[in-house]
Amino acid sequence: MKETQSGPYVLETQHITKEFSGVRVLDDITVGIRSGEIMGLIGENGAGKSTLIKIICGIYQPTSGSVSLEGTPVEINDYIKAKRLGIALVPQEFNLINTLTVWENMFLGNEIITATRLLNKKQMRSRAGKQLEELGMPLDVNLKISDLSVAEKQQVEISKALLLNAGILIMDEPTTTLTGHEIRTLFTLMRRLKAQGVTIIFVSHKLGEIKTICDRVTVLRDGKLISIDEIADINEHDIARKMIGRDFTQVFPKKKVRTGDDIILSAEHLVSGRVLKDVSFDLRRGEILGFAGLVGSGRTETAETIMGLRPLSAGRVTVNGKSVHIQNARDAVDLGIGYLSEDRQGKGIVQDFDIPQNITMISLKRYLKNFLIDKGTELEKSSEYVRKFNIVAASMKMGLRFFSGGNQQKVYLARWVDTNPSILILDEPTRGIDVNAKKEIYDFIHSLAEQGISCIVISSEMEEVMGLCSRIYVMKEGRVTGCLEGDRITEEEIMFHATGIQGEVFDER
Amino acid sequence: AEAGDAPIKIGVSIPSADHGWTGGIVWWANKAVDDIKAEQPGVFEFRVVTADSPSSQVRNVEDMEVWGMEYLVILPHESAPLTPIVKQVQSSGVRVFVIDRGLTDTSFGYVNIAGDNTALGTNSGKWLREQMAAQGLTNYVAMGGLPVTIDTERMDAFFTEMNKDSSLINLLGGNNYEFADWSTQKGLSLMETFLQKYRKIDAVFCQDDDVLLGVLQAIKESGRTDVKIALGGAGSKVVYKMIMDGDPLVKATATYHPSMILDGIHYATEVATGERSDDFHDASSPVTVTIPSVLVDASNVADFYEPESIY
Amino acid sequence: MNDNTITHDNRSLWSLIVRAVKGFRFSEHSTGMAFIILFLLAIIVGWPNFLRIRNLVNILRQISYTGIIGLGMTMVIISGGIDLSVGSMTAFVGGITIFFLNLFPGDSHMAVLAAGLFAVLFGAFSGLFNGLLVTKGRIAPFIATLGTMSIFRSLIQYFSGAGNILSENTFYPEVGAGSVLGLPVPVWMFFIIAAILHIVLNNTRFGRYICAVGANEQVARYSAVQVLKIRLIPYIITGATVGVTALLWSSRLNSINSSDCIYYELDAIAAVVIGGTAMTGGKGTVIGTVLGAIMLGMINNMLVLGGVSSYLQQAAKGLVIIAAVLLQYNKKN
Amino acid sequence: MNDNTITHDNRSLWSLIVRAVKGFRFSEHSTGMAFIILFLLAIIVGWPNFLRIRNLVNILRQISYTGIIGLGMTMVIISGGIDLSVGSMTAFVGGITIFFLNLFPGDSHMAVLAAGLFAVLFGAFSGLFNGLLVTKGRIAPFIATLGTMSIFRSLIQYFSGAGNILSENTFYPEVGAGSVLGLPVPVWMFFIIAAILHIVLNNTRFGRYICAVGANEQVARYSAVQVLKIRLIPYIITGATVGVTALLWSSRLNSINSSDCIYYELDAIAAVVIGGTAMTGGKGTVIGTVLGAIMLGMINNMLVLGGVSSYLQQAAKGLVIIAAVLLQYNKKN
Ligand SMILES: Nc1ncnc2c1ncn2[C@@H]1O[C@H](COP(=O)(O)OP(=O)(O)OP(=O)(O)O)[C@@H](O)[C@H]1O
Ligand SMILES: Nc1ncnc2c1ncn2[C@@H]1O[C@H](COP(=O)(O)OP(=O)(O)OP(=O)(O)O)[C@@H](O)[C@H]1O
Ligand SMILES: [Mg+2]
Ligand SMILES: [Mg+2]
Repeated sequence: MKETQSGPYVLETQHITKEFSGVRVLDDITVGIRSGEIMGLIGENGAGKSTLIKIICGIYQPTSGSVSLEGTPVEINDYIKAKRLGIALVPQEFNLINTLTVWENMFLGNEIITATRLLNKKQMRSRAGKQLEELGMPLDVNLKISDLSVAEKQQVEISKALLLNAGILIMDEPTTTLTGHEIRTLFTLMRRLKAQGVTIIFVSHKLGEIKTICDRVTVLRDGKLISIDEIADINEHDIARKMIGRDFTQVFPKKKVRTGDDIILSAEHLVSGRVLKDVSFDLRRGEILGFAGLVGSGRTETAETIMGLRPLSAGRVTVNGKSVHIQNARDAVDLGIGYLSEDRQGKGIVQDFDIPQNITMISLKRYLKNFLIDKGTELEKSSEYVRKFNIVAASMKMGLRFFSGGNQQKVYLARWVDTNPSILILDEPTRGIDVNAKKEIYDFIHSLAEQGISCIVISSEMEEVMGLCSRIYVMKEGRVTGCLEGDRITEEEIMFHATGIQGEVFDER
Repeated sequence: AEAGDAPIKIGVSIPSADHGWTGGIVWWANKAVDDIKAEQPGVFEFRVVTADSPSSQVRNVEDMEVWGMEYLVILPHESAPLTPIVKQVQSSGVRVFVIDRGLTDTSFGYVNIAGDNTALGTNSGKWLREQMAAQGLTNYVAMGGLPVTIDTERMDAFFTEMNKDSSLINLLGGNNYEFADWSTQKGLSLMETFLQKYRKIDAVFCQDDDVLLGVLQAIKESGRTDVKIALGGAGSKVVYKMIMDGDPLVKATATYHPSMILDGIHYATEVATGERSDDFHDASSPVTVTIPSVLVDASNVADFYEPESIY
Repeated sequence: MNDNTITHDNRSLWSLIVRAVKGFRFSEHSTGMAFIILFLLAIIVGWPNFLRIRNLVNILRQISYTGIIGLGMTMVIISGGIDLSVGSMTAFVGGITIFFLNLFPGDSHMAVLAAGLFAVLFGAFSGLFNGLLVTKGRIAPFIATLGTMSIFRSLIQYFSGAGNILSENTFYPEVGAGSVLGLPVPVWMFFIIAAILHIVLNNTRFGRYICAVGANEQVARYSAVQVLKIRLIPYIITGATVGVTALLWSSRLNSINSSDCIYYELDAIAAVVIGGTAMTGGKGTVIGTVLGAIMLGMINNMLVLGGVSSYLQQAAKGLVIIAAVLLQYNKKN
Repeated sequence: MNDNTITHDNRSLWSLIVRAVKGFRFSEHSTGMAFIILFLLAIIVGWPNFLRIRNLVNILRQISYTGIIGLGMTMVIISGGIDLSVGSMTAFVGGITIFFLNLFPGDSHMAVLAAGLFAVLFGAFSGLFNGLLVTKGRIAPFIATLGTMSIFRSLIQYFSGAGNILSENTFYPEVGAGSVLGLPVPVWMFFIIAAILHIVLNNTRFGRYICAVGANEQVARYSAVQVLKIRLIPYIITGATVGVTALLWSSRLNSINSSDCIYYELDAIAAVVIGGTAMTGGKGTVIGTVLGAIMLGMINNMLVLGGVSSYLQQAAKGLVIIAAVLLQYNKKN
């Protein structure tokens, strides 16, 4: 894993600079990628990682500088060209067509055709199925994308890129929604590809992953290249320091020892759709409650059912001791419940809205003055959040479309915080958020709990639920299989309840 | 009134060509203008403006008033919506010639060169009734144009005439008839359906020669021989030709000819050059010149057929 | 307008102007640019009549009927829908309003007032019908309103026996044919409704939500927006604007014909789209629609004033519309 | 059809039927359901004439003209566009085709063949014009084709002097008025083109790409799809189908009138939407459009056969369209 390769770089960016309407987001980036290595790319939210990748893939054109392959400069005008040059991309945001099926999406732009120039559906179906299986995700390839959970979409997105058999594979935060199990499978696969000579660029905010899988790591900060290091020469701590430019230590705040005894929300035997079979749990005042489980175990469904976003076919929800009938999200909000969806793109932000418009979307009522929106207050309050969450934005008036993934996530979080909820359900709250910001968000969740607000954290990062929560429910196949507390919160216990198999513990480090 | 140097401004406002007959109107209007320009170069300035709806016709009249027209020749889409604006331009001194459809207000002075919808219906009905009686035919079907005022006038007159002979049975019962939208295609598909619905049809009245073409096509394609008479209306060139050539089904048509717009424009230029008096303008009611609807059959068709006409 | 414009201490007029010019984003004001170019063109083509006050007022009155409906249509289109039935609906509401007016014996201003209220309410009610088909019935707006387009037209033809419906109230024309301070009543209504809907769109919760729903229904639903309600109301608003136009048009003529107001939907939609509102929903402006409607009126006007061949008038109109939209080229991405 | 249907060993007819019924997803075949219900209704209302072979053939021929265009329109709508110009374009292409035909002296089958080719190519070329406005000109399809709708109509009126254009070739009607094996030529063309486009949509890359582009242009671009090209071609296809219809219609009567084929766009679009294709693009079927077109034809036919008041026929038609779409309720989510 450590041996250094010589010879020309298989891919090199030379003095790449990128400006968006005068704002410089990449500044003179020169990075060489060696053939057959896994290069980690890391940096805070908005550091410019995705922008750099998009330039390599021809989606953006650099303001100045060039990209060369095997030592020769190439002009990559669009993704079509990049693909032809053997570059495949797993984008940060999903690029799947909701109305098409899994296999149709996987082969989109890359169809297998018969001698008569017709689609060879049979072959595509079976190859798609095989590819997914290799990723440890035996998904029905005939399902429509719109019926998939976020994690499943992520798998499809990865498989789609893998099917291209490209020489250079670029993955922009492929692991954000995957649980440990799937991540491990993905890593196995990446190692195998590497053995076959595939060059991989890997973006992640999880330092552990970088350390585990990469050969070298490139750190970006504020659009500038900070360092390129052999992974052996650097530890997680150093990476973090280079990323944020100062020392960085403790991630999780100290757990709250005891919460109030009164149960603020309880669910009894919830059943919904085909997925949710039997879910019961209690949430106490000021508690940070965790939900763990494998992909597709029904955690998101549970949250959406409580929010009235999915029909409740049986069971009962009680808020503050009163049985409630939540028909839609409005009812839930009126009861003081908030829900940050895991699907930021499809269910979270409005791409064309600017920061204030996105943040005040739910709490807009409070900004009314004589029935009209008081835009001054709206802007003021939003600026407060921008400061509080450290949102990197060129302008408050810019559509969220142009924001980096992590910053979009922060805006989305701010929207829910602004509703002053008494119960906040956070589904993958730190999805795509850098370590530093993660810490801020953890601290923030804590301060919410301190104020007596109850939080439910659904996360695929076991570390996150374990570090944050005082109690954890584990789900499996639409049922709650266990409730862990205190000393029982260990990875072994969680995995046991999530899979039903004893001892399957994931630790890549 | 002889104008000095500046040309006399004449505005012509007509419906746009949305079926054959209105197409004829556009053609005859342009022909009149071209003829006059050729005969008397530089004397007149024309605006021929088409409108696809009553409201856009109101606009057009307003716009031409601003342009400074002194004479207005108008074939209203519908009478009621155009009446106020026409009355207004008249009161500001513009000489007005209303073609075909009269206005709903008849308390001011203008020339109404009227086509006679009622007569078209009456002539058609009378001819058809007599023909059917003579041949011992009893069954007929009828088609209207569109549900608009002039159509109602025609059909009412037609049925009044037909109902004078109680031996005739309108298969669709009373005044309930279908609309063919003055379109060949609609006439075709409607006739196809009629031919399915009724085992025996002796005669067809479809009120319009464009529709008639579709009706004939449907009869031809069906291979049915029971239909003995097909009567359209308005007098298109194609139908005149059929009458002349002795078509077995098409033996007559009642005129309602788009060349009436030409008469109107000529009337206006004649008033403008002083050949005709403009007394009508100050009268308290319109001067009506009715262009009679003539029944054209083999006996007189030669007088009406004009090969270079578009309609 | 632009947040990160550097604030100068020097607040001289000159610096203000410089700042305004620099801050002016051409891509965002492309409708305005198209408007100015078209206006200049109209001055040339329609010289010297175009610039007469009388002509300009005429244009405004001419476009106000479909313009008012276009304002409501803007809301519908931003919310992700469309309403093809507005033309027939205008004739229908106008006709029923006259029936209603004729219920009152004798001439009375009260009756006219009642009829005015009735028209708006009945229009809103008809719009509600469209809206329910689209929201509760879950029928694609295009097809639902294509259906109601036939239905409204058919009903008014039936009620009127395919002819005219005449009002018996001699005060009625005061509404539609009247003027206030030199501007015709329809023009006033157009501007007033535009101002109201501009505020509704930009400064109310409802306005914010229709943009959200039009941009991404799913996101809106997850953000506690009552999507069905938000999609429904624009149809009611459009119905109300149809009611206003029906009132203005029928009272101007003191009658309505069953074939009136044909093609209104095309003019209204064209105004909205020329005004820069995206057919796909999610964003748009009321001011754009006002400009779009006026541009359409100017095109028509200059074709007549300029004396374009009657055969080619339609073609010229089509070309100018396309050109006007082409001028807004930059707008798209 | 369904890959994960369990395979039985028992291949008896009965088990096949059981499997077919079980495998039949009602929600996916709702257009078919609507069709069947409407068909039964038509039998009752139009008894006994509706079921006559001759009547059924008539219906098929009547709908084939707009139906053929609807097939091309299906592609355009799936790709996220719309083409309002098809009606005018049909008259335009038909007229120019007759001009072309009349260039050949004397009657000759060769001339008819050449005219046939010409019609399709010239139609495709006109469609290309629309497509370029939408793709290169980046004009919203609704407004671009609204513009060309006026332009095509205007041009043909200009060329024909707003009247008829008559063919001088007596063989020409053999194309449009002829029959093969008891079915009229237009019906054959309708089915053949439907079959071709069905395969294109479901079994070719291009078909897949228009779905992708219609559903999400951005995503398609990131999947290395040449978006502009994919959005352009459906307009060319539609132009070609317009060419076929222009050929069939003009040859049937051996002439064309400049005001012919008005409202074809509405019928074509209605067929597409009733057939279950989403106006928002991204998904749809050719078979649905075929059924949709036939349903429209049946509605017309049964209204006349059933003797519905002619004033209310439009309303009835609107209602039945809405009902037909309502029957497909489940389809939407
Ligand atoms: N199209 C655009 N227009 C304007 N600004 C943009 C655009 N795309 C990106 N930016 C800006 O460039 C900066 C870098 O964004 P980028 O998406 O590359 O960040 P990132 O490192 O991938 O962050 P994250 O970890 O949050 O995904 C951000 O500040 C973003 O707002
Ligand atoms: N709209 C839908 N229609 C059908 N099935 C769905 C739909 N949404 C989700 N599912 C299925 O429900 C299962 C549970 O999904 P859910 O998102 O609740 O899981 P989760 O535990 O939150 O996992 P994840 O970590 O992927 O978010 C998944 O297998 C998914 O395929
Ligand atoms: Mg990124
Ligand atoms: Mg989840």
